Amino acid sequence: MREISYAEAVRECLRQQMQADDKVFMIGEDVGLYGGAFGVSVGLIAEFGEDKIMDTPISEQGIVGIAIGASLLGMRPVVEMMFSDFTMLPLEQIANQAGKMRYMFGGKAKVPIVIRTPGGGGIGIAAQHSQSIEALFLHFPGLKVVMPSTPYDVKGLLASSIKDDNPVMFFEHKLLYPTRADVPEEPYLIPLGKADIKREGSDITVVATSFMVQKSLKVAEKLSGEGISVEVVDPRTIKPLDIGLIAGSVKKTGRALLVEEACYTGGFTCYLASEIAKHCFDFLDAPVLRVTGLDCPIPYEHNLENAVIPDEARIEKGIKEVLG
Amino acid sequence: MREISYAEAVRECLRQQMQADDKVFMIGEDVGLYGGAFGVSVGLIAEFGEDKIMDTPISEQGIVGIAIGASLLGMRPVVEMMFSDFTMLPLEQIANQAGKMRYMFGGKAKVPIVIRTPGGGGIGIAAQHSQSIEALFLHFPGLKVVMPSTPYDVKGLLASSIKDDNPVMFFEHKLLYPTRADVPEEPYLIPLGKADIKREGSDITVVATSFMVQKSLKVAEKLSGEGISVEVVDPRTIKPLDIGLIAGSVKKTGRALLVEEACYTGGFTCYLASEIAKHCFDFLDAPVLRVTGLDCPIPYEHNLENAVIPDEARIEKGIKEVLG
Amino acid sequence: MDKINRGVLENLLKTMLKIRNFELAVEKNFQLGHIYGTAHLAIGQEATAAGSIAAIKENDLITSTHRGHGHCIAKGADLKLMMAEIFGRSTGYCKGKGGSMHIADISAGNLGANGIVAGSAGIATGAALAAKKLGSGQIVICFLGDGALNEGIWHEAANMASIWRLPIIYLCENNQYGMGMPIKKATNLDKLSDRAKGYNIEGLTIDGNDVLTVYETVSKISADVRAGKGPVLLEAITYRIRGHSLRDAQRYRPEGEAKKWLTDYCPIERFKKYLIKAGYITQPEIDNITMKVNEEIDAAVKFALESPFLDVSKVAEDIYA
Amino acid sequence: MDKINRGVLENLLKTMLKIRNFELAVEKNFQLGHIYGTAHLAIGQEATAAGSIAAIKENDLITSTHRGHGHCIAKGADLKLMMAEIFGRSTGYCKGKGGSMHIADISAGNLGANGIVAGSAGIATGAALAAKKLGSGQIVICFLGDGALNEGIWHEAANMASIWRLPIIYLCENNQYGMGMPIKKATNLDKLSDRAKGYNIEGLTIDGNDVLTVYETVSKISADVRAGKGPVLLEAITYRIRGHSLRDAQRYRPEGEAKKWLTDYCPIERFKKYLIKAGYITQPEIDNITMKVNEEIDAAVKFALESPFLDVSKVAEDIYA
Ligand SMILES: Cc1ncc(C[n+]2csc(CCOP(=O)(O)OP(=O)(O)O)c2C)c(N)n1
Ligand SMILES: Cc1ncc(C[n+]2csc(CCOP(=O)(O)OP(=O)(O)O)c2C)c(N)n1
Ligand SMILES: [Mg+2]
Ligand SMILES: [Mg+2]
Repeated sequence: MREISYAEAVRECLRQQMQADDKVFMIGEDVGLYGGAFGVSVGLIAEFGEDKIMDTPISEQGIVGIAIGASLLGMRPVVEMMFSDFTMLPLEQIANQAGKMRYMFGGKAKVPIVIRTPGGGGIGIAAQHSQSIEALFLHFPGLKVVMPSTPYDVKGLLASSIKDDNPVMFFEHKLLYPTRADVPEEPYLIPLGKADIKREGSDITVVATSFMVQKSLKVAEKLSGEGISVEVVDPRTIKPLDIGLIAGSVKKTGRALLVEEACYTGGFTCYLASEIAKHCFDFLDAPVLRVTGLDCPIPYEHNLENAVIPDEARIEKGIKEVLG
Repeated sequence: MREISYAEAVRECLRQQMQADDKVFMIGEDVGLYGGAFGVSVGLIAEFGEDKIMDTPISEQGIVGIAIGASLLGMRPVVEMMFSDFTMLPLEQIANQAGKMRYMFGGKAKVPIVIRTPGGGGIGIAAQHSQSIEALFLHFPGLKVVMPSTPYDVKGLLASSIKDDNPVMFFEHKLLYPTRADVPEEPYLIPLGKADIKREGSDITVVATSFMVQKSLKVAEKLSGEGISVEVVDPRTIKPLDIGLIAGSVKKTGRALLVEEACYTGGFTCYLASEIAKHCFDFLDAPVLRVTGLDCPIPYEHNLENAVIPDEARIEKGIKEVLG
Repeated sequence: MDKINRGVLENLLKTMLKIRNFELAVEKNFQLGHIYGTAHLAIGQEATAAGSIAAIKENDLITSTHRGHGHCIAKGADLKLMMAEIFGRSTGYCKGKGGSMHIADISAGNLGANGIVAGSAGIATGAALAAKKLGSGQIVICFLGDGALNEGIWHEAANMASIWRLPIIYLCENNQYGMGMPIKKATNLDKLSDRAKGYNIEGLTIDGNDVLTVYETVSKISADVRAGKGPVLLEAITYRIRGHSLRDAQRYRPEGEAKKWLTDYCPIERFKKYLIKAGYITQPEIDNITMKVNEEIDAAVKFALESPFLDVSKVAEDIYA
Repeated sequence: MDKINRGVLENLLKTMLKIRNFELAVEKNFQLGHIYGTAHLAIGQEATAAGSIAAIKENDLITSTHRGHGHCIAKGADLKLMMAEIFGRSTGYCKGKGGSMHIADISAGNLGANGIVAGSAGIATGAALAAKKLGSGQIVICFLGDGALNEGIWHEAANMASIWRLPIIYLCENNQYGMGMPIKKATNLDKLSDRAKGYNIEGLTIDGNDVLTVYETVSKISADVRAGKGPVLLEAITYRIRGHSLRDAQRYRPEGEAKKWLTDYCPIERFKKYLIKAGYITQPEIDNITMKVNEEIDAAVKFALESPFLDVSKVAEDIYA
């Protein structure tokens, strides 16, 4: 195995899936020569040509609509939305068309599309390019929502997403792209709907998503020096949600802290908290707390931005608060 | 006081606010001669003319954008989105422009727009015309979200929304339009952010929104015959949320059932449940349960539709389950 | 006009009659309380669906709108399964889960009605892209109302169809109104097909109530489109005889306007007259066709009425593949 | 060309120099590590902002884009407050909360840059509607990139502006690229102003690197627009000399293309030559103007560097009015 970056793992997966199945193609703004705003697809157009790596005009609703239509004829489009914020524009097509078509048509359609998009803040590009809005898509039946936190996970989850016959929202994270780790060269699948224990522990369960998994792991490491044993669970797919594994961990530790980057009100961890309350009521030794982004648009300036997004200090404080 | 319908109460409020302030105007699809898909604005065009009751092409993004621009110059547009499902189309303009403008501009803009829209199912018009998607808007800072459940509330809350200097999402409900109750003729305000105890009780707190308030009240009435005392709380505005009043009620009763029409995963009551868990942990005698729509697109056929949307039987069962 | 084969003419008439009488049956059964919900009738617009779909191949594709019964019938749908769907029965195209606004038959090339105005503009364009990628030779007709051309997604899709020269016809049925909004107030255009100029594609406006004009125009342009000459915006002028939906008080249109269109420009009566006058068909033959059509519709209503509703235990099935 | 007053000419030059040198200062300070985040520079496009805004009245309105510094400067912004914003300081236009992509000065008629391509198309149109309703006599310039014309919301807004004859100019700065996408691949049009035909509004294409052409064209059409003749789509041909943003590897454009535009068509050099040749101004006078501009920019950088960041305790203020 070699170490590659999260961005490289995405690219490798795209390459392998396109090689394996000629129904798979990429479509999006500047995915071609530009290589995507974060360089994820650099080089693929030279390898696969304009037919498989389709640069589009700046037309998000149309792009998603086109992907849906192509998928009805058996293609497997992988859409890139340049920033996850822009998924608000084609929301109707994603949630109201792709997500509901099979149901509305009485089970007679398949819409195998993947919409890859980078979420999150941290690079100083302010309120319209830094949001974490995956929770919107949780609320719509028919969709799956994936949030990989490591190079290994991103490769296997993207492969499963591309092979899935349902529309999948696939949230990458800007700050994860450069992170590096061991990733097998050959293709592999990580099933959608399986959470992963990223670190075992016994005193408290921290459930975190996307880049917050990395921050939580750092805090867990630090606290182990203070004799606190933190279990870090990564749901990996927030829809479908592996509540079984998560609840199992919380029952074991009796305490839970939920960490996400999105705004406090209405984030994924609201749902998660209510599920934990339901499944673990008699096992909880303390209230479930949430560490999240503030209910505030992401500001431009670096220190302000850092004040909105959860940092290690807030995660540590949250853990200690739950531990009482 | 006379009895008028919820739809009439909306119309009366619009009339009074337009009479009182010439910056207020209506804009939307078929709000003019057609009178709106649910007849809410019937007659207003004759009274106020095309300048104040503006019929538009079918262009939801453009309509909201135009309302925002007009509001920056001091106008107070009241937009009608014909079905709440269609608010997905201008989501970017609502959440990303209207909701964030003031913040992004360092506190130097006001965006006083109201977007009125009917949500909910029950009339057999299937998956793309029957959704309850208010939770989407909860997640965005800068917005307010109002969900009136009675003719009295809708008039006072709409007046406050129109006078508010922030973008307000105002969710009416198709099945509430014909419901009738006493409503004062003169204009009055109900402040945004104040919940209302619709029925006092001591055994359990039922927090319900929109049409579910009416269903919950019926169940409460029925159960009072069985000696069960149900307190029904209506948040009225789900953002800002009057958690003080709600938590007070839950602390008093020790038990809570949350009822909403939206899909189970990611609905408003997820957030509410997590807040109650946080604020009332030591006061809860049982897990907080949620009665919600199924995680299923709204089907066309009547019995199927009724199976997806919470009915009185499910609310009653939920109450009894929480009571143990 | 080139000589058209009698079978084609008869089929055009038959399809139009099917659409008209199907819609009348829907209307009647709504009034009888057999249909819950709503539907949008294509009465008066039969020629656009019948003429255009007759001009393309069986394996070609369509996307439809909220006013979709006509397109569906012209594409060869089984009236029984359609009626059952509108009646909300488990035997319908969508098991009662979709209803009038969501009928689809993907394997038969009908990629679906749509509850969202212009909601299928991108989908149709994507189907055309896939057809091109797959080299299947299929073309797509994307049906749209006049109002739909004002939706942003149509603009985005039409532009991409233009740059990629996709095999698609955007067939705009200009029935004069989008709900209560006259198209003359909703755009500043004499001809909606002028929108084509913004994408450098062909734009045409035709009499959409003359089924032969529709048939011949689509025959011609579909050949061009299939040959890779790029998309076309075809505006067919027609008129919506009934209200917008089954529940429309029709406060917005001048008294008598609909009646005038029905008496003066009814696509079916015009075509019958033409066929008889030109000696293609006799009145008794028309009566015979009408009778057969009505039998089929009656059978569809009977099938629908006798079909069971889906068991509610199955309500949450069919969400994920 | 009508005789233009010398003051106007001098101001056009001065504004262009301000824009150019402001952008160069931004670029330099980014390289020096004083700017976190990113910015989109208008180098090469100075003539469109300077010429158009000089041609409208002070109380007229503009909306801008992600590439907004030039529009902002031409609308009379205080360079100190702009630079401070880009440096993320509390003294900036938005207290550091908005940054380069969100600078606005509503009271001065700049309704804001926008991070969303075409995100301001509707907003600008609504401002024009309000101006009309209020009878204020104001008009609006809605700046858009070439790529922005492919967004649905622009289509929707342009149609409404047309039907309501709103006082707005959609000024499309065609700088040849939307990020890495050549506009020739993103549309099938020779002239983007042909999009106007789809709305029955006036469409014009001009040399956007000739500041006098821009000034005179906008002078003329703004009078028409103000008089109620309805919206105009004005395409100004220009070129983006730098990369899309401060972080662009520029894999997509031919070597030398940018250089050629800068040497052959630089709007500033062209205008200087013209002014000198026509005897409006001398080189020493130009040097003097340049010096003053640079002093102002240096002062702005100094102001920005010396300004404090906002206290993080204030981060969640300014959300609600
Ligand atoms: C996005 C969206 N906006 C509004 C509606 C409500 N609506 C349904 S049909 C219709 C009118 C459509 O007009 P047109 O496209 O001309 O089709 P027609 O009904 O005349 O066949 C409207 C406004 C909708 N379904 N979807
Ligand atoms: C809705 C949306 N899609 C994509 C982007 C990413 N993006 C920012 S600028 C840009 C290119 C815009 O091109 P153009 O309109 O020509 O303006 P220019 O950058 O050339 O000034 C893109 C794709 C965005 N900000 N918003
Ligand atoms: Mg119409
Ligand atoms: Mg450009």
